[in-house]
Amino acid sequence: MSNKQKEKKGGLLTWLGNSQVWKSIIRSGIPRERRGRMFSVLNSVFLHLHPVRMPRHAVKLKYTWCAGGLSFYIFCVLTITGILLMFYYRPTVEYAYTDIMDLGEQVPLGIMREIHRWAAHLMVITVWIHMFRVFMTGSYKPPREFNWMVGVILLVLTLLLSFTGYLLPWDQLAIWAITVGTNMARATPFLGHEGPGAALLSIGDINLVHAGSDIRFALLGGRFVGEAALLRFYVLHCIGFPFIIIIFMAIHFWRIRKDGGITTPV
Amino acid sequence: MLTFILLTFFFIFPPNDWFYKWNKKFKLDLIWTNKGGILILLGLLTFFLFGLTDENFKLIALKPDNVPIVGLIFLVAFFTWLSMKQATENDKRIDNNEKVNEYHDPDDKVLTWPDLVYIELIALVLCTVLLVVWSIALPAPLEQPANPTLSPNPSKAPWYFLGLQEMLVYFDPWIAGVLFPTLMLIGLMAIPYLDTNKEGVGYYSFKQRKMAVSFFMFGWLVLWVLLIVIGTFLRGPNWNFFGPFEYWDIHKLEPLTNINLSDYIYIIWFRSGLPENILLREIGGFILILGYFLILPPLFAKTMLKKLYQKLGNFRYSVFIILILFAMSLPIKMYLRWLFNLKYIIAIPEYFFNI
Amino acid sequence: MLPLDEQKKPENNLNNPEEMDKSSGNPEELQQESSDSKMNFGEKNDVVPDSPKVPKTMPEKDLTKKRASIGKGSILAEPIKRRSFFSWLTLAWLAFTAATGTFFGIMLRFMFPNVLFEPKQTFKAGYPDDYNIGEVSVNLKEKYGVWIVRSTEEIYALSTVCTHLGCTPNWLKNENKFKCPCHGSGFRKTGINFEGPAPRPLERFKISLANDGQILIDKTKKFAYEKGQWSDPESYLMV
Amino acid sequence: MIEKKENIQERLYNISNLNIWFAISSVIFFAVLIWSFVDDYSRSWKDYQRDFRKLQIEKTNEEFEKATILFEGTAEYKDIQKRLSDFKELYNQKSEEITRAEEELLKKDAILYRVQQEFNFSKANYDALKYKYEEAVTHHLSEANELEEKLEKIHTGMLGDQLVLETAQDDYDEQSALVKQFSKEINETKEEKGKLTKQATLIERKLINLDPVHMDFSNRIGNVIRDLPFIDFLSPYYKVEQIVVNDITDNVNFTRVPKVDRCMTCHKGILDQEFESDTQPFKAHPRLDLYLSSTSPHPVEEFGCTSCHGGRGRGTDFISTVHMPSSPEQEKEWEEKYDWHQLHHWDIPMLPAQYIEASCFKCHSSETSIKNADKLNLGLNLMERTGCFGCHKIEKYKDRDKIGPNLGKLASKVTKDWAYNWISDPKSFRHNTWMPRFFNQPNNNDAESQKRSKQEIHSIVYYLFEHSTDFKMDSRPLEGDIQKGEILVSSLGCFGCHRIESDPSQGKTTIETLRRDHGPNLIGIGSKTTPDWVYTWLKDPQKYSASTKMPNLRLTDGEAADITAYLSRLTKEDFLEKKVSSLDETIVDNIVLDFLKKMNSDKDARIKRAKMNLGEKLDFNGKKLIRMYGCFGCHDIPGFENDKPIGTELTFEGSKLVEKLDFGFIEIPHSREAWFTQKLEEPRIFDQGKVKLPDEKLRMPNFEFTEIEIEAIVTALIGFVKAEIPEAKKPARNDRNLAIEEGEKLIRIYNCLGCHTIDGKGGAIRSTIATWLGDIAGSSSAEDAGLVQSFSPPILDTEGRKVQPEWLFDFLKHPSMIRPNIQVRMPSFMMISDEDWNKIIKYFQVKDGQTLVYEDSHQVSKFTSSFRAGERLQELGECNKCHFYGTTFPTQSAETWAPNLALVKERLRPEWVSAWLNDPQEFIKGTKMPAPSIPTAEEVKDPYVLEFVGEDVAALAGNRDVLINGLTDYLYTITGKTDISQEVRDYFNENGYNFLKDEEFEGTGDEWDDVDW
Repeated sequence: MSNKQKEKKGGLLTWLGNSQVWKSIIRSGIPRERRGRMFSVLNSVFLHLHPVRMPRHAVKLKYTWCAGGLSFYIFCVLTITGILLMFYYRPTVEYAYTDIMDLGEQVPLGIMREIHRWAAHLMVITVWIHMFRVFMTGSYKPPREFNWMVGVILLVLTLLLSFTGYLLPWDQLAIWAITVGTNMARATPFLGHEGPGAALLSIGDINLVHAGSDIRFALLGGRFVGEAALLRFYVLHCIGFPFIIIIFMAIHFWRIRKDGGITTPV
Repeated sequence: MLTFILLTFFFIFPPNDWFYKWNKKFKLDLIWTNKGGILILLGLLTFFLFGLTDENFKLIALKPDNVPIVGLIFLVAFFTWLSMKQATENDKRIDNNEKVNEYHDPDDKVLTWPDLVYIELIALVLCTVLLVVWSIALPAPLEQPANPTLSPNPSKAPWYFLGLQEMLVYFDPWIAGVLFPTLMLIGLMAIPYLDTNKEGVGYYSFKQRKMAVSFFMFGWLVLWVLLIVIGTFLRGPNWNFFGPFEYWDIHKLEPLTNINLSDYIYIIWFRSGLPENILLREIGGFILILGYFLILPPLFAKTMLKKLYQKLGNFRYSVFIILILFAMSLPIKMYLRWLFNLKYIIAIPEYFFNI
Repeated sequence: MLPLDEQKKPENNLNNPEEMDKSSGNPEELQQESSDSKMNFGEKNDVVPDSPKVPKTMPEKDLTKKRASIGKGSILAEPIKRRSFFSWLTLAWLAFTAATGTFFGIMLRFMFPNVLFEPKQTFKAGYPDDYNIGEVSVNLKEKYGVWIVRSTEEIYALSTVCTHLGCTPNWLKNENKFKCPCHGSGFRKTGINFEGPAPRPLERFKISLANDGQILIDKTKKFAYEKGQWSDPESYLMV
Repeated sequence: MIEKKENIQERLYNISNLNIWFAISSVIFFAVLIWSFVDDYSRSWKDYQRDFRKLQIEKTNEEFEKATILFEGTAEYKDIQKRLSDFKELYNQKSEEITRAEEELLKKDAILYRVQQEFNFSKANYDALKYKYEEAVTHHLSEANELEEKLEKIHTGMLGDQLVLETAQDDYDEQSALVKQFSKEINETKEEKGKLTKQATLIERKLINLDPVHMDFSNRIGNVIRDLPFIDFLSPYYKVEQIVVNDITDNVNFTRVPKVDRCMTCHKGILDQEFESDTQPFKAHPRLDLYLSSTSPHPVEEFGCTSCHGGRGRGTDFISTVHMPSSPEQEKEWEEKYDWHQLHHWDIPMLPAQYIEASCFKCHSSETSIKNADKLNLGLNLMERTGCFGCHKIEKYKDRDKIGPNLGKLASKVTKDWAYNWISDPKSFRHNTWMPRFFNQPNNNDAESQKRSKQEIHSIVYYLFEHSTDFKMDSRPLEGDIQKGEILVSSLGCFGCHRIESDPSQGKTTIETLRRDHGPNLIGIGSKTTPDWVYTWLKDPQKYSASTKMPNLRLTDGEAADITAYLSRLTKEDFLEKKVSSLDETIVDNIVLDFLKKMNSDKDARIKRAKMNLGEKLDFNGKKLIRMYGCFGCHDIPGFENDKPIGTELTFEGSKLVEKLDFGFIEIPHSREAWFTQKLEEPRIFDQGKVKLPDEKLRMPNFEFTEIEIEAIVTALIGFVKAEIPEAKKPARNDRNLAIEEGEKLIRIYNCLGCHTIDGKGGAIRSTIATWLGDIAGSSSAEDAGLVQSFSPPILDTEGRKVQPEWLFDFLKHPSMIRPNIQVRMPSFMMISDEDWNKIIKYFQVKDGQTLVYEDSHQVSKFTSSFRAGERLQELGECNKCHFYGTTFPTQSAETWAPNLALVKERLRPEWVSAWLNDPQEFIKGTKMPAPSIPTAEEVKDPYVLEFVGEDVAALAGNRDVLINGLTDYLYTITGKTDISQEVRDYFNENGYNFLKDEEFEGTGDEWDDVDW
């Protein structure tokens, strides 16, 4: 590539950076001085999650492990791959399994499923590690107690998302993992039909809490993992829990900023 | 094995000065140096590489859905080491009245753009690379179509719930599956309110918050990660225990006959029959449980945890100690099971109330 | 934020809204703000930024004028004002809470459909008198996968799945045992294994008596001998 | 900013105002949410269930009282009560002893429990170690030895524990038996009491769950709570009941979904005979033996409700289930009661009650006669008789012969004038002809059309006669005797298919009456055709039309002439007097032009027409008109051999969407059944108010059906649905069923049941036989059912078991005399192919479970005692009183004559003969054949009897079967002429056929006759 061409290309970029369209969208060009750099963070919807300036140590990977950020990123990956998968997947007992099978066999780049699954596993791990890091740096201490709690909720939601997604391939692995997992709900005190106290919830000979009315039923939509359970888990996995987790994530990020950003030693 | 972990655990992560003393004496903090880290890494690597030569081990460790757990072992080990390494360094600095590693002048800040944004971008790219490579190398599992009439042996929950499933061996489902997870969440959420220690914010440290870190590590590493690892790698058909290199033989038998505390009391000690009245039958268990939760806390408050009690006050102390007692009940129950074949302390199957 | 707070303690909410107003746009200022707020945790951050500024005293006249415009009630005296004020707000919140509660109730109820499309896992197996003492009934083996055994005192339902590899054993009446044709496991009438490779006794199903006096068998619940579950009162039916 | 400063509070609204608004809106919000609950909670089916429960409680209480009365107050019950209290007292007296024993038992139980546990432990340990050892032997042999020792040790220990356990068990059992001994009597008495009160106890248990009055306090509360709003998911009493049938599906166009029927949510008593006489919706199904119950062929779990009834099975209220009224009155009633309107958004509304049989056709379409579906059968039969399939393709009737007569030799049979009048109004000649009327219908009865019609008929007649081929008729040898002819017609069996009834009968059309409408009503035959044609036809119908269903009665020339004489007297003068309108060439021209213009330009058409002469024009028109009206659908007409039916296909007419039916300007309910009914009543009605060219008009002719007939045909039409029913749910397509279907179809086509009776059906001819008997032997004979039966064509119920198939085939091909004294004659069906005869024979065989076509001929040894006994029995029974032995006439008069026994050998199956001899009444009720008296062992002890019956019989006395078999054997040895028809005919020629009048009847015991043929 000759110099002239290079210049021209630079010229093109500059021209692009100066065009009205570019400016209307990005506002600033490539920031090259302090003020521009601040603006670029401040003015971007995505980047303004960050403060404009940060303590030095907070940038170091050694300190943050980037686990929280990665968790969020993986969530985004999961959302995108998940939406793609939804185009081919039908949550019915007739088709669920074969649709998944076809993802591997005939859908171009069916690797989306692999990415989705492994990202889900990875997200559980990164969330755990994030929590571990937050604990080790004492970042849950005042004034961040509430955000720690939100974090715990996010952890639970992450597990629930992963758990509900586990059923969708509708194979032996799925159905039995969910069967074992949800069987525990049977034993919920008072609300599960095999939980302590359930037997007390009866009037005369009428048993109020039984396999057809307990908390596990509400979860599965049936007495065992079947068609209704598949649909419920699908809805929860694709709409219900993502909806909740996004709300909590918003709170989480908002509170990070409002609670003073990343922790710093005094 | 578990006994060994339990015995050494509090020396590695000493919750109080006494343990800390011994920790120093044994120079266990050497683990958290570069050398120690490399040794741990090498140890783990050798174990897995060596293990992979064994067919049985390979079969289980390379099962697609178990791969994350292998990763988890490495990652947890690495990050535990990393955090503890930084913590020990900081401890030393604090001892020497130096500022901690993380300390910088509050005015000495860096711009988010481009430093943070850039490393984040790199991290994301690398993470994506990892995911793609992982996905190419390892197809997601798809077993036979769901068949409600044929349950695989063993049937396992998703791996992150295997800790709970492991607890099911020792506790009734309502405890292992409902009470413990709930308490775990409550406990986690309560941490900021129970840990009134103002030190250790914003930097890795250990010495300043020995008890908090130690207990957290116990809950996290032993009661959570370890149980998951056991549930994944060491539990085979019929939920029998199998060594890491053992073949998962469906025919393996373990003596699983266990008896209740009431049997011990009435049948073995009193040599009489079980009384018909449920409360009378289970009275021993009730006393034991009540004693555990009502007598131990004040006892600890008076003795070992006197300082803590004074610091936390009544309410926080109660919550704290009850959570701790619950956490400790798991290993206690495990040992009771192994040593005395004790099934339930309180057994009222009529009302699904077994402890 | 309840409007209640504002009315009760207006002086408490004194604040500096200007600070917020200023902080739009200028990066330097913003920076200032974020570091400020960091240092002022606890006190200052509890402040609700958009709370209105209310002066300590309010012109009495103005207030009454407003009140009068509320509706037909001419509420002038302070105590009456307060009471009526409370009752409206209490009512409002009570109703709102109740409605929200009902809404969640509706959501919960929605999760329980009025009919189920599940294949039956529980079935009726005739009257206890249909079974002879000491005999193993093989009538339901094909259809439901159970043997119903009546001993002198109880009736129990045995699973027809061999605990070895899941084949279906046969009941050999002359030899008084269940024999698995696949690998030769043998089970006694009680279901306990005594020969062959089967590791465990056969499982029993939950059995009870239905309202019409028929035997009701629930295959969703199994009882394993080796876990001591056969003493569970649901695992057998006393006759 | 400025505003803010002006308003001191920086507010727009008054906060208390907002509070009030908030309060009001919240209250409303709360109220509407509660409303949503109430709205959801109040479902009409719950009201029905509540009502049903009340009814049930009432009934059960009654039942309970009845059951209680059964034992209460009986001595037995009192005795039991007394004994029970006595035993209890006794038991109480021993209480100390008992307590001691029970305590002992408790101790032993404790020991047993402990020992059991110990054993369990050692057993578990042993098992675990055993595995370890086994594993070691294969994998780590080095450890095996050590383990083996250990295993040995533990095994010994375990055996020891087992011993201890067994002892403890014995101990316990002993003690337990001891304890039980004390209460043994009490328990026994209780059991006795339980048996006595079992019925009442069961009802009481039902009542406890049903009637709050009988509930205990907590259950009564629970009874209320379980159905409260919101918590009614926990354990509701009132709930939606549904049946899911997986393999019967609802078609939702893109796919098929399993049928879900919730009808039983309201129709709660539908399965319970108890509610037989209750009103809807609780009434039990009227035919539980056929439907719904688990023992019926259509259990509800496998067929659901809507698979037959139609409707929207998932609906749970009156309207959403698409109930359909069966009459306008009912519609009105429903509108008032349920605010009923038809839910139009469901393609398959419930079938109105009168058409319900239509659904049978879904699965039973291949059957000719569907059991218990009389209306549907009638409808199908009518469609078959009227030849709907001639114009409308119907899968069920494909490849059927055309139902009308062959018109290829028409000129020899009728005159042009007759044909003209016939076509223009067939019913004016014969009131019950199947030939429909094409002309003078609502869409062609205006003056213009009338004129045109006349010329059309002329053209058709011209074409038919123009293309008619010559037919050479036989000449009659003599003028017959009208009297004789009349008797012959009424006695030979003509009335199995024909009538001679000049007035329309008032009775309802049924399948039985249709059998006698198989052939034309013979009124006016003399005005229709010539005696020669009748004579020729009677002698050999196939000569005139090869495909006719009219069989050959093998008439002698004389007989044929007699009948011809009689029939020719049946005239209809007024029909002959009808005027035939004159030929109008201009109209003919117009018609020609109309047809030509279909394919040619106006100019070309005119040119072409100009080239034609009148004959050609008529011929041209005739051909076009026959094609247009589809005459060839029913008649064989030269030149139309390859034409296709002109009407819409009806195979799936019942599935036709209502939207696809053209209701024109006719205001009738928009439903299939209403359209069909209207169409059949007045086929051209939907042209009303429309402007159409002559050849665009609706063409379906008017059959002038009665209301009953229309309803039956509509039922059948609605039944013609496209339904994917799984094979498993249909009647099995096995050999047996297929053979029966084939047989029944042929039997229907050839109208066998016009004369014969099978399974209680058919025998239409009997009433005419009775009339005939009345004519020749007095009215008392006509009323004697037994006598009528004995002179009627036979009942064929056990034919397959009875006769040898080879003989049957031979007989069917060449019928011969069986019962000598009857006049009815089995005709020769020359047109039935051997293949079809085989099907018919197979039908009889499979019906009786016979599968063999070839059987060993019955071998008889004459040198056995049983044979000799049989011979003697035959003598004793005096079989020769009634039966022919070859040419040997019976000893009694013709009135009791019975078949020739020489025929037995080749005709009957020995197994059947033995069974028949054993008890003839079992086979045919009311037969005159008596059972032979077979002496018992007791009777033979009487020396007089002994001497009477003879040694051979006596030796076997008591062994009824052997004796009867002996008799059978004997029958198979009777030889002689098998065809004795000539002898019998000669006899009757000599002695006349008036024996019935001459002789007095004695008791039926002596008359050896049967309905045999």
